Amino acid sequence: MRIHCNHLTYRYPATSLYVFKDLDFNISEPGFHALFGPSGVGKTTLARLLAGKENDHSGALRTEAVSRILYSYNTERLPGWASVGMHLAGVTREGQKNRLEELETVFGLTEHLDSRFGQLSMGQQNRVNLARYLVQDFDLLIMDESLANVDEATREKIILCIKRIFPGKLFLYISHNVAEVARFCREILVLRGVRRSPQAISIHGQDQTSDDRSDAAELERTMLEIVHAS
Amino acid sequence: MRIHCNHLTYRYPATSLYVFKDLDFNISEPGFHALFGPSGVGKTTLARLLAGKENDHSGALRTEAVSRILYSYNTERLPGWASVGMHLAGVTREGQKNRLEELETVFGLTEHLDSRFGQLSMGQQNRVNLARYLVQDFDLLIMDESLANVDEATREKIILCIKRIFPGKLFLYISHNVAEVARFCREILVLRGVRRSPQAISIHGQDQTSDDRSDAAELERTMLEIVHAS
Amino acid sequence: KQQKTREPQIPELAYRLKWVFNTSAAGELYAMEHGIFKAAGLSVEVKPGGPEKDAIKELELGHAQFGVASADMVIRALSQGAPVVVAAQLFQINPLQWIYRSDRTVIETPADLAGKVLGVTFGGNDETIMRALLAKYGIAGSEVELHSVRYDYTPFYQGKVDLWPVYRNAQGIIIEEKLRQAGEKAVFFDPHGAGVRFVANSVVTTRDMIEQQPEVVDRFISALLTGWEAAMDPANSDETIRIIHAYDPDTPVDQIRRQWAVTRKFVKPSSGFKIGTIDVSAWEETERIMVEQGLVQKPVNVRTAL
Amino acid sequence: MLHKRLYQFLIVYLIGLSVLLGFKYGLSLSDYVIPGVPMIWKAAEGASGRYVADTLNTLGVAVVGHMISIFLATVVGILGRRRSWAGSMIRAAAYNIQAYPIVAVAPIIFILLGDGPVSRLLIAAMICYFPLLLSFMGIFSEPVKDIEHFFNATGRMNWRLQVKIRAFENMRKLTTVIVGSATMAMVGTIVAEFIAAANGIGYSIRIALYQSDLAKILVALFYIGIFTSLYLFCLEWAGFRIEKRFETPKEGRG
Amino acid sequence: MLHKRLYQFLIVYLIGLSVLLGFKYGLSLSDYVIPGVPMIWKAAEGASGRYVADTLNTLGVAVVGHMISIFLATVVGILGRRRSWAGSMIRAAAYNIQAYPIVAVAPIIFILLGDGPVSRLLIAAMICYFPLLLSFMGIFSEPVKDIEHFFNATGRMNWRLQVKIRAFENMRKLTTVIVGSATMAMVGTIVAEFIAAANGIGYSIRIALYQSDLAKILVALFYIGIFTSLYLFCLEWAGFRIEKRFETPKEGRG
Ligand SMILES: Nc1ncnc2c1ncn2[C@@H]1O[C@H](COP(=O)(O)OP(=O)(O)OP(=O)(O)O)[C@@H](O)[C@H]1O
Ligand SMILES: Nc1ncnc2c1ncn2[C@@H]1O[C@H](COP(=O)(O)OP(=O)(O)OP(=O)(O)O)[C@@H](O)[C@H]1O
Ligand SMILES: [Mg+2]
Ligand SMILES: [Mg+2]
Repeated sequence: MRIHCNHLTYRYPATSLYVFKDLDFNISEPGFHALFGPSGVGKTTLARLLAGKENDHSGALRTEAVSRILYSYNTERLPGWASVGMHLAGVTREGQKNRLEELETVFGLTEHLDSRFGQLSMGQQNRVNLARYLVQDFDLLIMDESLANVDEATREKIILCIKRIFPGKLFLYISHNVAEVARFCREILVLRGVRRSPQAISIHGQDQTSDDRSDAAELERTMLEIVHAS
Repeated sequence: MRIHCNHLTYRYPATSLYVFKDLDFNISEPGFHALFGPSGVGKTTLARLLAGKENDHSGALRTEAVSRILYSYNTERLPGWASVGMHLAGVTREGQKNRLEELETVFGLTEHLDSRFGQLSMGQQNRVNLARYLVQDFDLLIMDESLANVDEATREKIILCIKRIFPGKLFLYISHNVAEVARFCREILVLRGVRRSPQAISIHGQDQTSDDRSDAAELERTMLEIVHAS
Repeated sequence: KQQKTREPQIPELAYRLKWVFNTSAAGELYAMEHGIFKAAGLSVEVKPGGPEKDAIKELELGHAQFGVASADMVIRALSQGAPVVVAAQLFQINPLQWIYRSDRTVIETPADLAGKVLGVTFGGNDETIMRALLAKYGIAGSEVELHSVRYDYTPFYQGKVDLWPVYRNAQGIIIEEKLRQAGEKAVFFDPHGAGVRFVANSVVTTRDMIEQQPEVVDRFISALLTGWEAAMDPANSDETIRIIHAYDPDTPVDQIRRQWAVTRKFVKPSSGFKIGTIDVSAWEETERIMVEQGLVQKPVNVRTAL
Repeated sequence: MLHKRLYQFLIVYLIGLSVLLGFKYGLSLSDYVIPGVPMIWKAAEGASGRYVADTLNTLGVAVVGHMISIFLATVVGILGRRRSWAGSMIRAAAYNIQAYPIVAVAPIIFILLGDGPVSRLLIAAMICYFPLLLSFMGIFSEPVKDIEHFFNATGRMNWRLQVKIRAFENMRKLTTVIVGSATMAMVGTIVAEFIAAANGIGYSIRIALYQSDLAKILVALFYIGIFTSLYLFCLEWAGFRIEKRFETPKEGRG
Repeated sequence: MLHKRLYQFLIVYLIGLSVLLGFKYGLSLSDYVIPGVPMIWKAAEGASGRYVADTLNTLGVAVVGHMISIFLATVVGILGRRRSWAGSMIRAAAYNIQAYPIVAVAPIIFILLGDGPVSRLLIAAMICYFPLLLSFMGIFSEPVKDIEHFFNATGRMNWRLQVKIRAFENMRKLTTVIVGSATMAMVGTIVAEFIAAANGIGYSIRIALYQSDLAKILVALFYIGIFTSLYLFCLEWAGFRIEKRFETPKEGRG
């Protein structure tokens, strides 16, 4: 499993500014990786390019041994005609019912399964949306600020749960929380903007699999590394 | 300037679960305050009650010496028929043009003023939206995750800028970032859910006005206090 | 336009026809094309009519000074207090007849109508005429089937209806021709011949016109009738037909020629006949029929309006 | 709400009537041009019974025609929603058919379908369906990205789901159009009766027109207005119930 | 795109014609029920010149009527968008007026306005404006909360801004409806000519009808289709330009 980017150049149609110019990077193992960088640097754009939702780029952006890519983002909505519980049940793949229940519990959704999507708080909406992606068939799941409106404690639980359940899949987690990506992510691809060289730096995260906070110094170092890079 | 809440009880129409039951709290000075708590606890609901966008509550929720309340949130949009620069200029109050320019600079928007709102990244949209509220006439501005999709560095700059420019106004900042509210906010009202007593706890934040990180231990203590409360 | 202001003494008159320009307006068109109105010192605008046009209403509203209306409209208007006056009667024989295929339907005497499917426009004067016919020949309503007629002929073409009402001098010619081209033979059933005299198109104006500008009315009517006499003169037939075709390009010339011949029979039944003569007894019969059928509440004494 | 609708109709009707009567008495026109109050009253007395029956007859056909139109517009709207050649072909067909005035097409319909109730219904539906179609087309062809993305991405999207999503998100617009188009259904039926049928209020209007009996037409318009208002009210009430149902779902999952 | 529209029209027209002719030859109906190809051809040769002129005449009126309808629908849609009593009164008036079939109202219009071009235009506009109104009403009455909140909260909202926001957010639906209603404008004008005017293609159709000349009607429908397609194309193109303009604004602020 690999994501491979070589001389990627892109700008939005009918605009003059490039989002990427000769961007190179490599993600070569499964795991919970992060896509990081200041607002407006192009994280969403890169994610959408990967998911095939934007086109007309030049250069190579390829995946290997990754056949199903899913892209989720935080402002997605569920249809309003049924409760979220029914929707979740409806879109769950055969044989994943148990997994769905597990996710509902960890994500703190059990009490809200009877509500319509529009009646949920923003963070609840985030979690419901992410949960349904996790019961799909995927190799790479891009989470574009999918947990942006969830509190830190819940987010931590969710990330650890995902890492535990899907050790062999590729995740690309977009978040603005330095501490979080430093602690839980394996590789952190820091986008730095089209004017800097290199445009992207890869940093090794702590890739923690439990919530023990033993190695505070290590974490601090990674965080600094990320902050300096971006 | 004061926000005063006494025995506030509320549930959404036609639902059976209470969001608040006999909630009491007090915010008695101007400043940059936070509203904090886990996802789904009722932050948005409280904010909307304050702004008069939800009604039918029982108990008292009153403000004193606060005549103009504005409520901003992160999924607001600007109309698409003109560039964001023109919109911002159009809604700026007389005599606030300089302030608008200052905000545009600090918020990192200058390069994007010619774009339509729909062409901005999410964090850019957040910032544009918040900027227009700051050039209005207000006593209390509620920022409901208004910076949720902005990176930490920019967010820090923005918060410090707001605190510097508007020392005499009341802010209620809703965010899921513990470190941030602990560092920059004056009072942190932690909502704990309807089943716990007391339902809300007020915690003194560090209320920093610059980005020096000298007092790391103090900060750590405040953070722990918040985490334990919530 | 400039002439208007310089010679304001020329009366400007609007004349509303009952139907669109066709052979039934031969006299009007002739008079217009040959400057007969102008020669009489009148400026006349001849306006085509149509199903939604009601000349009598326009007279009262001042949109027109003269118009063409059928006798039943006149009588109905009189019964409702409209100040309408008949100035001339153009058709001596009502051109409304029923077409039928002689190879399928045999009508030798009016009594043969019994058992047939008869097309009538409910509410129209053909219904009135047909009911008068049926009453006259003692045919009960249960002995015939009345079929509602609308503007397309499909039920007749498809043989669902035996007799279909047409204006003998207009659609009659056209439909007859169509059937002939398809190898079928069409003939007409004529109520007038069967003794029901129901007056058709007449020239109407208002009481005010007659009282206040009697001289204009005289000039107009005599110019109009001059036009009609000329149009019906066989010597002018080619010219008349040319004029009609100019206004009614959708009808081929040879059909107009036949329409013209039929029209002549209705308008000028004999060579010495003076076109425009009001057949008072026919009007009274018309009124009687309408009163009998309850179409007007009480007699209007139509004679006073002629 | 029903009261309100009826009041409103009465106000509109009376305003219209006053304008007409104002004309009449202002220009002192005869009863033949514009009937006076006594004549209208007499016409009302004489014709009310029949006209109420006729209007109900028409309303019945209109309701069926309305349903057919909604169905037709939904089908065409769904087929025509795509930006593909086929979609635009269907749109073209729908538009082209509509571009032919019913008065010109009616004879062809009679030839093909005879002049039974089917033709009457078809004409009514044709007149009413197009306004529906236009809105449906607009609604069905516009993606609701934030909802549809998931279903597209996971290969779950099918046309039924897509239509359901778009319809649901635009429920209020849809109900506005459906309720409003009820009046078109009524009009369509009346026009169909006017040109073709041998019963219904449209047929009565035609007869009144032939007899230039404006008084009767005014009476007919009165009943048309009353019953249309009633039908609109029913539809609005149903729409209101549906909206309600989805706004405040019941607690407790079975 | 123009080619496409015309091709599509031709296909639709030819399909319709084939069905008719299929009927004719299938049931061996005679020429007076359904005209054969030679007859249609002859009618086309004979009448084309006049019919093209007539159709252009009609199109001219239709375009003006369409503009008036758009204007009318916008005004009524704006006034009727509120959920207040006044709003619902205006809606009621708009609906009630529409509920009266044009065939019944036309005589009254002619009495009041005479039979000049004004009546023709008014009838055309009345037929075309209602479908527009329905959509406009739906669109204008539904808040776009995420955009409107700021303006409401800061006291900046006025009706013009509100309408602008809602119209802009529903641009695509609006263009669909406006483009589509062009065919209604055409139909409305034809119907008005049919019942009242002395020129235009509607008048020619009436004459052909009373002469029972289906061949000519088919020719008229052909030209109506052609020119309606042209008009639709122009509108679609304009709508496309407008959409484009807002999708990809120019860089660089003056
Ligand atoms: N549709 C568009 N058309 C033109 N420019 C766009 C469009 N979408 C995004 N951009 C621009 O491209 C750049 C990258 O945007 P992108 O959304 O990828 O940023 P991001 O890293 O996801 O930011 P954020 O963290 O704020 O979501 C931004 O400067 C933005 O203004
Ligand atoms: N319109 C609604 N109808 C019914 N219940 C609602 C509605 N909106 C919110 N709720 C419920 O009220 C509770 C509080 O919601 P609220 O949006 O205030 O939470 P929040 O603290 O803002 O959460 P978040 O941080 O996720 O935005 C939640 O449990 C939510 O499900
Ligand atoms: Mg983004
Ligand atoms: Mg919230």
